[in-house]
Amino acid sequence: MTTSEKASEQTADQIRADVAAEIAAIAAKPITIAKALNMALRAAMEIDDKVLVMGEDVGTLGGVFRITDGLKKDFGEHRVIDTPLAEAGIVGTGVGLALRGYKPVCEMQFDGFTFPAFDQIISQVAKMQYRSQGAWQMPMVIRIPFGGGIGAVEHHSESPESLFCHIAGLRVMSPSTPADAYWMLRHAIELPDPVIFFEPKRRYWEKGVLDTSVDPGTIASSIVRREGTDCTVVSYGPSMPTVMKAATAAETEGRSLEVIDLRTLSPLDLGPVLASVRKTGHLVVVSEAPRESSITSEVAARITEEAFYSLAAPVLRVAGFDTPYPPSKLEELYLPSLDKILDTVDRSLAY
Amino acid sequence: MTTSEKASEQTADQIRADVAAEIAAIAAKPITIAKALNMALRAAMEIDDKVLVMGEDVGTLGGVFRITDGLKKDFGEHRVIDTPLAEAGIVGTGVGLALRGYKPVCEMQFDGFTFPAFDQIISQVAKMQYRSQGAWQMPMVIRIPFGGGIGAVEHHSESPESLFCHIAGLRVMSPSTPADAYWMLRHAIELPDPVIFFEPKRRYWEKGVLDTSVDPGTIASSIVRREGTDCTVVSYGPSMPTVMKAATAAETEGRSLEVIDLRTLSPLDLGPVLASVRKTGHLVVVSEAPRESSITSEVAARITEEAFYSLAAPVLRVAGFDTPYPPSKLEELYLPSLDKILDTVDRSLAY
Amino acid sequence: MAPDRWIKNPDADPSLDGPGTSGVPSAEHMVRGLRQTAQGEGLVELLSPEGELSSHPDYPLDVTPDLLKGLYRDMVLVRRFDREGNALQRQGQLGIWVPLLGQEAAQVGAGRAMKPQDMAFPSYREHGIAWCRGIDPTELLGIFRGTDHGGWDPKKNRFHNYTIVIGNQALNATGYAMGQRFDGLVGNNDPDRDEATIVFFGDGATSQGDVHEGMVYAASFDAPVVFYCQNNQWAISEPVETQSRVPLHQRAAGYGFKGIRVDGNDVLACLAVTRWALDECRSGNGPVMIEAFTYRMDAHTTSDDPTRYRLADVTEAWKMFDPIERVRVHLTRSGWADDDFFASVQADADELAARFRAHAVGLETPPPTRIFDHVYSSPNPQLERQEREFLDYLEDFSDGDGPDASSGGASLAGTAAGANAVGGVL
Amino acid sequence: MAPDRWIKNPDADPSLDGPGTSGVPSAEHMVRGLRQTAQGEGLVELLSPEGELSSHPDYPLDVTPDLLKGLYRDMVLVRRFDREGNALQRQGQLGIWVPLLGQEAAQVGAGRAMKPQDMAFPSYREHGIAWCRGIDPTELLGIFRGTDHGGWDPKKNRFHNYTIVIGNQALNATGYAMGQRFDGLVGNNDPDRDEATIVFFGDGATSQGDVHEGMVYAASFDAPVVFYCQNNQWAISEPVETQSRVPLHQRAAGYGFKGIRVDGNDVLACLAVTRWALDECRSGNGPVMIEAFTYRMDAHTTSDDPTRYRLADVTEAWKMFDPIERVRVHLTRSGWADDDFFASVQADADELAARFRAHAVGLETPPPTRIFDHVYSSPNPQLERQEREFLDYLEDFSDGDGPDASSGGASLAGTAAGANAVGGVL
Ligand SMILES: Cc1ncc(C[n+]2csc(CCOP(=O)(O)OP(=O)(O)O)c2C)c(N)n1
Ligand SMILES: Cc1ncc(C[n+]2csc(CCOP(=O)(O)OP(=O)(O)O)c2C)c(N)n1
Ligand SMILES: [Mg+2]
Ligand SMILES: [Mg+2]
Repeated sequence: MTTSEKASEQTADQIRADVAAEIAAIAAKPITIAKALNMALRAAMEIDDKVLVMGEDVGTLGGVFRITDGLKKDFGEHRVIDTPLAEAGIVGTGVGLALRGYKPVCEMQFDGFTFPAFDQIISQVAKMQYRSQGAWQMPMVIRIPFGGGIGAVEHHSESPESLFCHIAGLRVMSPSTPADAYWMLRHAIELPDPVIFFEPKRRYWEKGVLDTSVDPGTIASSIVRREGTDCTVVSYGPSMPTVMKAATAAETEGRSLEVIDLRTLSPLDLGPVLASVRKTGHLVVVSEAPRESSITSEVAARITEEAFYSLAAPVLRVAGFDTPYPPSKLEELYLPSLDKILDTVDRSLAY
Repeated sequence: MTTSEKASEQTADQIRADVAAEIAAIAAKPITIAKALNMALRAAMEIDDKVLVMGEDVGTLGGVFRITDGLKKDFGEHRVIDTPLAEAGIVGTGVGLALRGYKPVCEMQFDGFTFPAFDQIISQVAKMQYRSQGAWQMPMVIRIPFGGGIGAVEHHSESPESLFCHIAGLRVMSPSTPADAYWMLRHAIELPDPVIFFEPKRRYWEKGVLDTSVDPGTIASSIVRREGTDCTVVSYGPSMPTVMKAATAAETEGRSLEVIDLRTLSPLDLGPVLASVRKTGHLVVVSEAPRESSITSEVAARITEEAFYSLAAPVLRVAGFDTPYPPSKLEELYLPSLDKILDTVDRSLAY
Repeated sequence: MAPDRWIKNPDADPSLDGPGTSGVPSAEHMVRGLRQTAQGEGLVELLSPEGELSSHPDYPLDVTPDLLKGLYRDMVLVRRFDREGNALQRQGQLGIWVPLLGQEAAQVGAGRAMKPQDMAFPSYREHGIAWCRGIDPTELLGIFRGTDHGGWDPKKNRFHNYTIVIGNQALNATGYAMGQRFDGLVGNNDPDRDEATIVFFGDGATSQGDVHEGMVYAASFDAPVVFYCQNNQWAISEPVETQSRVPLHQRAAGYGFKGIRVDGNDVLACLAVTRWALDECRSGNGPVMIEAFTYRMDAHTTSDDPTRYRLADVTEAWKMFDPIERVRVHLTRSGWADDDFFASVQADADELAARFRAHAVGLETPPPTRIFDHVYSSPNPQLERQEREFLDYLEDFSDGDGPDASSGGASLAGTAAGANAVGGVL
Repeated sequence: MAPDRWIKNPDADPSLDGPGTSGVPSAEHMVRGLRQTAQGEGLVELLSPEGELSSHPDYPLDVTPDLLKGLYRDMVLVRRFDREGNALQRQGQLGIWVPLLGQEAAQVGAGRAMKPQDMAFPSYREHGIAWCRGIDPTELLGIFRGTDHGGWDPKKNRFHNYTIVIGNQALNATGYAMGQRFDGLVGNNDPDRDEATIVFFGDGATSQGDVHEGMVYAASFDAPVVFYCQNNQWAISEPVETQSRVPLHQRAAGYGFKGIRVDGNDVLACLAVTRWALDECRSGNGPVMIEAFTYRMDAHTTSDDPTRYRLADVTEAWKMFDPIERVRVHLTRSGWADDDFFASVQADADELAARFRAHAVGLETPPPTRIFDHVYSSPNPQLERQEREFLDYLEDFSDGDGPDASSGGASLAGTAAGANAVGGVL
């Protein structure tokens, strides 16, 4: 290590300490998911000046959801980049920046506007490491605010995560709490692999406390959110609060639900789900995404394969219908709801 | 009906009769899947002059697989259109032509080159009927030669069908025999819905006899290809011949496999699969596509849900690994093979 | 040494490039952006901001009192219901509204240039084109109230559904225009029967691959399509210079067709140039690109807060170029219209606004079955089963309070404000 | 009335448009296509097809005997191993080969214009660029034999992996160039340290949205990237006029940067123009587009049959413009090289070809574990399990004959020929 490297090492340590102090300072009071994401970006940019933020309206405006608020002001327009209006361009130039040693964090403005970038994601982002046998890495994060329930027009409420779960080479994550939002995004940015980071836009303003004692090794693994004995309910992202409420409601009816948050949707970490199902014998999977050929199909198929003799009932799903996302006045009927979940748990227990 | 309409009706009848005669004439001798597809396009174009063929190199060259061979010569460059090299363009202008009353049959040159068109397919092709509450229809076929086993370079051997199965509004089909290739493509062109038509490129040169007594109502439904009692094996497209051979091999070992060809991958027609599983109690699903969040997950999840008490073993899958498609010298290891299928059947029966 | 002409910002302040750039663009930054796109070859103009009429050798127009009065009425009515849309959203009656304020001339000029047999492909802001195509403004409301993804018959009026995914419609329109040509309805020297297509998109959209591919295909197939770009200087918060160093109409030459830049706040110029372009297309000389140089006077949508990214004084400055005012001035000064005329237009506008409001408020949520309608052209068992099971499930609750349909349960109340705030981001 | 300049084919034979068009383009059709793209602003040329040297005021080049002899050697060696690639495929040693025949000057000129610190993004035909970047030709073989998706270290030589999805690399290169600028390695007046990027693509690729977006981004961010389009007149079976009405370099002006058209069969012109363009980029005046006007003398790939779509006599005619011959003529006529030189180059070429062949034949199939390597940067349980189960499964057969790995079983034999025939379609 040269002296200059050592010096910058020290500075990096100093920055890391500052960031930790910052977090500790606000860790006491609850913050929103939106704020947590903003803080995570800020911390990552402070620690590593190769981290860039790029996308439509992420600079001066701070993003249509204000997730990048204030970053351009503090880090400048070469690190917080308002791009031309073209998503293939955002991801495709992001790939080039990653090859150059940067760590781009790309924002797709909405779920439904990710598809122009799909080719670059499948053909370059996902396959670059494999193609080059690791000569290139692809330290890139693509942030996608996803899901419905915000009363928006078409294309603004979709849940396309299953499409990305099908693509080898991508990691797909979705946080459901402010603490996870913060630490998972930090983790995603540090990973040398590309991460498609699905943010539950409907939950941007829900609050929680930042947990500072986090193990980076497991931050993106599946986690038991609530212990229970009668039926396991697995979900992720925007449906998690609904599931948690269903579990509370079920308790008053004398049913004990074990709730698991997947956090990483691909590659799946089904260990905790298997353990739980071996205990409860019942599994319900909850997601807004359409049902066919989806992440919920995969969880159902895998758990059935691996815990066949433990299951007292088939894995049941509460999922979006196999229709396009409906006009928003109908969306509450479309989305997983407390009653749909309880109803499905009942069906499972009735087997 | 005006007289001129009646006259053209008669002409249409005449053309239909001619086409039927043509088919009958060659129905006796076996033809390849490639030839069957070519004949289907030709017949559709003869019967309905709104049918167009468009794509890269489909005109003068007749397509890189020669599926459109001779069509430009006979129908002219306004009906067999060599497009600029841009897949979003092929599908996006295809949408416009469909709105104008045409029935475009778009060719994607290879599976891996479909993704530039993904946005148009998801955002326009799949949703146009829903968005307009049926004011528009979307009578469009997108032909995609898919799957591996041809010793090709990257992007030429992929099986992306699961991605399309996840998108509501699309019909997804894949034929496995020359007769199906012919009749299913005819059917797909006649449907007012968009059809993603996956052609098993590795099987283009396999031969079979054209069945002329076909019921258009069921041509795209799942079909039992071989009856059996011990275990059900479900597949489609390029894996079907392998599965059929496995069934023959299994017979010599005293195992009776029932084989079902899905033909339509979305929306799924699982009736025959359910009936079969209720009989055999065992199900193996075979596909080249990667496993995660895929069509094989869906079949496994649905059948388990609907035939839970009939299953003596979990639904097992023979599928692609969750990796990018490997260099071609390794592909025979990657693809479902006779032995992999037999091995998996054994595992199922051992439960 | 490179000639200056392709150097961006030759006089750029290098400090603007550094990491210290302030989050808000400076006034000079804005003005430089404007100047850069405003300069270059002159705008086609027939009616100056001061209300002076002129003529243009390439784009002749017979300006009669009736014509100008009609255009005036169109613009006033369109602006009126547009403003009502904003108000309805503020009052919680719409989830979002996409204002066109400032773009009335660009839209009415283009809309009135179309013949009945022509086809229009809008993006999402083209309420003025809808008006000219004979779509009743109330038909636009379903999308913005969340009761519908469409709302009008796109075939009857030859006005396609709104397209929200930026750029998609450029390809769809080109394909449609190819169909007009394949139908033999181009180049017959029959202006009453020959057809053309016009597609609308913004300055931001020009960056999308789809718009490029639309132009490539249109050129390759001689498609009779007019690419009508309303350069309103902004793509949400991004100034047009983020998308291009040079005026946007110059793109056309790269594909081998004509690009024209017109004063988008001059309804006569927009009418004359668009009519010319559509006629070129219908006689087989398409495609053509038009850049209507205008300004987005309001927020991007009702969910947007432009104070975060642009200076009010620039917007103020643009008021001097108001598209309606210059027509009013000319009508008054020339004596072509009197107070009665202006009063009656105002009365019509108010009546329209009232009808628009009443319709919005009365729009009802469709039945749950609508979720399952028209996914395919015919029913299929998989979806029928999902629908049946869902209706059964709803039925189960019909005796009691109904199901708790809220996907967020009680706590959503706390976030409703937040959710509303973004409900409409487009 | 529309000025003629943007009318396509003013003298087109209308009968060509009708449904009766013959499947094979006529000679006139071909020639018209050529003329159309060949006309327009003149090609930059420094060495005529007859071997005459000239100079160009904008693109100075110090042409020394050593320079020209070096370029000659490059071209001869590149052509030699390219031909060997074809032969190896014919003999079943490669699944496919993508010939560059005819494009040696376009590639060697551009490749030799690069400085060590510059970065190249090839498509799939750039074996000549690979050569100039110091990639050993044998490293290219894995892709074509099916043992690898890559094969060389893209970082070491600053030569990115081949990109097969048409157009993707235009965006990746632009992003890389943005990085060069963000790194502060542009515009320091330090030609030995300042960097630039060059991206290669074909005439067909210009239609793809990604190439457009690459140009939009490059212009917006002043990225130091040279868009180097080898217009070899064909995208598989489609003539360049399917992609564009006008010469391709004209696209650049629409984005506000410079586009230059160079004789792609003139290695000196390609060198001089590319060097100029790279220097423009490294000094902060990028991007620049270059259209190298050349001709694909061989099939698209070894799987292609050009007799189906183009006339041999056009290809014959292009032989007069051979990129190597004109250099040989000049070297001979000027006395810069003698027979010994030519003989030694030939000997080097034959030696290279032999080594190339030996390497190809010796390339072994990687172990099954390769299927699972480098999907992610670190192992994960899901994939490890799939790998373990698969290796166990293989193990089970290791005593006997091994598993029947054939996915098609016995009957595949019958189709092997067919499968081979397409094995390589690119
Ligand atoms: C593919 C896609 N990306 C992003 C968006 C989000 N979005 C909606 S409008 C808009 C800006 C459009 O700007 P412009 O094209 O200039 O049209 P204007 O809104 O100014 O009329 C953006 C980024 C979208 N609708 N589609
Ligand atoms: C997105 C995509 N579509 C289609 C193909 C199949 N394909 C391979 S090369 C080619 C033609 C390319 O032509 P051009 O850009 O002129 O390059 P050239 O091959 O002439 O060097 C096509 C269509 C592809 N590789 N990628
Ligand atoms: Mg705009
Ligand atoms: Mg080419």
